[in-house]
Amino acid sequence: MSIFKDKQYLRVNVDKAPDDSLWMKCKACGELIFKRRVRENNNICPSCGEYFFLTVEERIEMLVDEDSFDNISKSIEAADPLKFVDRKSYQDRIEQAQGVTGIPDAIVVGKATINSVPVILGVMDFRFIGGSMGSVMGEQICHGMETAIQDRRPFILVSSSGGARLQEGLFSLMQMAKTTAVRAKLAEAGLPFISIMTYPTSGGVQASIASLGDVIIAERGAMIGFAGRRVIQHTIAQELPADYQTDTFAFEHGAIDRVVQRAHMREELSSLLGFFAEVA
Amino acid sequence: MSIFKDKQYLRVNVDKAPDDSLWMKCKACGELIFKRRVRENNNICPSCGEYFFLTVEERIEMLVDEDSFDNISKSIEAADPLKFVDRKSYQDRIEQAQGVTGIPDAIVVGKATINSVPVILGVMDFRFIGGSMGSVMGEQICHGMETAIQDRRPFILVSSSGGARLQEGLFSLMQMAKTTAVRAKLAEAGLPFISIMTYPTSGGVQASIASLGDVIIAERGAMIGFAGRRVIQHTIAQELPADYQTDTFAFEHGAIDRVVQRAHMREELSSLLGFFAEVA
Amino acid sequence: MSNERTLDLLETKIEELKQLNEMDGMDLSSEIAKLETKLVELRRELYSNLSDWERVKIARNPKRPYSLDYINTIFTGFYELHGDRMIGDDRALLTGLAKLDGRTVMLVAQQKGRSTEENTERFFGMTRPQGYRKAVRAMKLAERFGFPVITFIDTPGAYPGVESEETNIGGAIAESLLTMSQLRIPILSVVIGEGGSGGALAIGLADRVLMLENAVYSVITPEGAAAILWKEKDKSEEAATALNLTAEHLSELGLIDAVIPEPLGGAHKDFDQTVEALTSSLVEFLNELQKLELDKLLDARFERYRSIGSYRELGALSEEPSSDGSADVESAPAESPDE
Amino acid sequence: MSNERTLDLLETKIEELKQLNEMDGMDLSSEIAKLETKLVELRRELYSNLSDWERVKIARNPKRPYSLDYINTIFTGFYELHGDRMIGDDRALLTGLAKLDGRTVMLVAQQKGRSTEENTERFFGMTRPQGYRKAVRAMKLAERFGFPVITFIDTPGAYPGVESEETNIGGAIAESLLTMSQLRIPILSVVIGEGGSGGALAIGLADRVLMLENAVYSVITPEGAAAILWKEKDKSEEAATALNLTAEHLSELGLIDAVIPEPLGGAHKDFDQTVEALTSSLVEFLNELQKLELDKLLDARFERYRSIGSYRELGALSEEPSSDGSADVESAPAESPDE
Ligand SMILES: [Zn+2]
Ligand SMILES: [Zn+2]
Repeated sequence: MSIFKDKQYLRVNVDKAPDDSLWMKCKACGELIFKRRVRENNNICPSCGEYFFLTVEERIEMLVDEDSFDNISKSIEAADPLKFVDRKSYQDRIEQAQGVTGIPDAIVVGKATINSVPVILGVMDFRFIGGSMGSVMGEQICHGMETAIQDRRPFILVSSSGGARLQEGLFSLMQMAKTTAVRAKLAEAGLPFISIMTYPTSGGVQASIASLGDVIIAERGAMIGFAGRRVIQHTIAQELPADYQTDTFAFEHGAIDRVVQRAHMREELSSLLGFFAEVA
Repeated sequence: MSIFKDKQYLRVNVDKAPDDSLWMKCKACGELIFKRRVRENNNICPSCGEYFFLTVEERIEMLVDEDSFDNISKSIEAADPLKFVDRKSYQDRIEQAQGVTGIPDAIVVGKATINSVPVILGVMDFRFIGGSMGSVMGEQICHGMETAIQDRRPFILVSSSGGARLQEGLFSLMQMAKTTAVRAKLAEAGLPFISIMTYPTSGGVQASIASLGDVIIAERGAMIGFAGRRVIQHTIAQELPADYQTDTFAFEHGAIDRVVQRAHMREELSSLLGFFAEVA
Repeated sequence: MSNERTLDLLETKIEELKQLNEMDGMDLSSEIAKLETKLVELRRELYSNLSDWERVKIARNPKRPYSLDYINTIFTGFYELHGDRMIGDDRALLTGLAKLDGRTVMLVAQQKGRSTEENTERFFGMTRPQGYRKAVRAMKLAERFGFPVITFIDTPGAYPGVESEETNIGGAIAESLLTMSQLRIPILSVVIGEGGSGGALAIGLADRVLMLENAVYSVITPEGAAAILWKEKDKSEEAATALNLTAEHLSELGLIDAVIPEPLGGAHKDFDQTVEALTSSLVEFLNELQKLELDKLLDARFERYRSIGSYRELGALSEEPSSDGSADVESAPAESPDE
Repeated sequence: MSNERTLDLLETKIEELKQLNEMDGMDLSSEIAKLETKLVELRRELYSNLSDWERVKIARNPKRPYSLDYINTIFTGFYELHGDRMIGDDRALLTGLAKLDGRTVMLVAQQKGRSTEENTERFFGMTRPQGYRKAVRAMKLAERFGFPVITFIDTPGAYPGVESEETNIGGAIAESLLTMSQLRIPILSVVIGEGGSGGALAIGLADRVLMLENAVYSVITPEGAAAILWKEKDKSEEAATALNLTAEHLSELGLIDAVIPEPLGGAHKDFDQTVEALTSSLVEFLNELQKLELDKLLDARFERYRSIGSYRELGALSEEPSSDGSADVESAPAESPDE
């Protein structure tokens, strides 16, 4: 994983099974597709257009100038303050997620350039316990914004999260307040914050930092909303519209600025950053 | 008219026909009622509860401590900048309205106390060309707010207006901007502005100063809205709900803080002013 | 006097003659040149005597350039920002970032539609509360980053209707005015077509207010004034005159800062020329505003609006009241209650 | 151990004995006194060993005092302010001015209903976007006049549903958090019953956060956690314990500032006593906050939230990963997407 090459210590040392299958089956259309073609197509099914999750590395590669990413994530991991055990211990979940993703928690932040414009970029990984925001993610987001203030760079956050990290109880809820408080400092410093919402951006992440972008851009196919469909149906047994919480729904109801295809996101950011050249 | 006793020069000198009829017919229920009983009942029909217009003097009398009102209105009247003539000249309309109402334009502002709390109070008179806001009203409202700033008193405005004074063209429209600009100064000075909406508060008055109260109180029976029913029906031929633009409609849609009966308005203001005692 | 239609026909004929001239090799050049001179004269005669009512019609001409036509020509890289973050995204009022002469500006622009479909989407250019709230959001964003705001005004008025009242259109307009009166960056407004009452002013509380030559800006439409004041719909022409709603009148009255010339017959007759005039005005006024210290800018903006109005000392006119004593005082507000 | 119902029965019997004692002139005083002592002992035994899940049930007990009960007792002259100026007036979140100990404060309070009718009106205490936007309006008003803000938290959560999402509930919560993080006046929050996730925190970003002894505050309901993490609904009790959602636990974890004692059995058992304890806490903390210089207050508020969280240096635990190498990583977010 080249993006982490300079900070190996940030990676958890696991042996990943070699990726020996050349083919994959699209979960949307069922088509058997050649993996490399999917990857070349920004992890979008070449047959039906379904968006697959991106790893942090893939996402970063897609957005920033080649080799420009410098991982500045703090060297921290979850501390399990509640000694939380459900069917499995939180500690085990963390270690498994680290093993699968190769990163210490559900987010990586770094310095990079986009079309030569220096930025601070944070990227979440949904595969890490649903991209949930616990103390580590909260701290990394704040660290990213504070570095942005220090270096006078725009801050970009790519969200992919189901919400709060339940296993940290109220500590995780408080990350909404924490990231918001630091976001206010970013605003006071006159630096732009571009929030990118991908599939899914919901719960506590959507109800705090992700919704506080100066500009909010949804990736095509994003799911955006506060409460999950199940929660809603259990709580109030309401009939939900077909387009509920889709990118289109959020756009039509004024919650986001734009919807952009994955392949155009880099260009989009580049255009947008151009307006802030005098500011940052 | 006792409230104007100290500033006779503000009154237009007209001979009003003596009010020789002791009885009136309620336009709502058709009942013949004894005028004095209506007056004692705050100009509300004792039979059906219909609210009749109050003159500026009656309104002031109803709201402030006895003999406390000091008319500070600037000694100005409309200048007819467009030499506007429709079926009648604007000049004539002004003079007629002055004759009927005994005041120079559709508003009077003054100093007063309410339950011993010093305030600045502005009161519109719908009988004066529909309470429309032209240059004079704009200036008087600003003068009122500036006096409030100078004396550190709360500002209270009782609106009763169909909107802009058409005969002054864009001058009247600009009073929306003018009153808003001075309202911002009042906020900067940390002084409260209580907006009272009565029947009707609409058009340019509702879309500017009247909607900018720190607290907005509607008098029971008020009509509150931007566009008149006729305008809406002519423009878009839409079916309008029965409660359209009533006090209840505005309340339920979150546009105002409270709805208060005429008889309780003075008490209401007194309660509310109590919270600002340390401020003003 | 010739009317617009016959002049357009003459222009077509001249074009046909030119083609003939090229095809057949016969030399009509001098005749054509004379016809062209004549056409210009006739046009000038026609358009230099436009009545106010005719200007209203030009201002509403569907061929007239709309906000996006200017935005896409004068500015580069228009990056539209959508949504009020609360209810929806009004398509009759657009906001977005763009570059003008190298600097970033925030555009707030009312946009009419041309096709029936587009007009349905854009509510015929009538702004709804979500439009004004989007404008407020955009202006505050601009303020945070020091981007000047340029607004393009072109609306018959705010959208009247149940939906608008349910979401407090009056309050939304008032909030926009309040925001603009306190905004700590330069604001420049241009009326490019119809400046329809409060719905227009809502994005027009600016440091400088410009108007295209054939734009109109009024407290009420002539038709509305005719209906309310004259009680006769066909008095619209008279009302248009009485309202002093043209750029020229408003400039004379000191209510706007500059009139941007249009080609004879209106902006659509020569879009490039219009764009050129508008661009240089925008750049000039923006340069002027950006040179001012912020405090001075805000003081001047306040003074501008604080002092607006026309009134006189009470009794200054020493006439006797001409009142006949009758109590026939009509209510004649812009939006008069329904009784 | 005795349960609540039998103790309530015993209490009734004692009351009956007292009446008998008065009526018949026989002297049961000493027996009654003994019974009363016993009752207190049994109550203490019962309630001092409350499980976290039992606390959840007390926090949700419909007899428990709600915001208005406290507001009308502790404060004087509650003057409710209604409406978000945009969409509506949420009855599950109330705002208004009131006096506490002579000073004006702004109250922002979540309010549940008791009757079915009231619960319909108040959406069972679930706040909608118009509630949070009203809160923002009220807090900004308070800021203009220097009134401290006191919030009462008592909600199962923000109202989930189509209407809420259509008006951007997530954005409304985020805006409320942003407003509170910048508000230039003291903010004091009390969780009086249920502190339900983001819907509670939305009005809980404060300088001091208090909890009544039997209130709970959690990222998710025990039932929700059981369903998502245990995949078994009847693990709610276990989940309640795991979540550390009681005042006592949260105080130990340093996440709240004070626990306000309740009478044995809960606030409803002795309302006056609860009011007394709450009042003195409110006054004490408010006095403390109002003594601080504004800049220090804001710095401290920032530091409080900036430093919140629990993590450790990577690799600090020198264990071997206990992972079995499988890729069975589940998604377990609060509101997990539907797949
Ligand atoms: Zn596929
Ligand atoms: Zn009657």
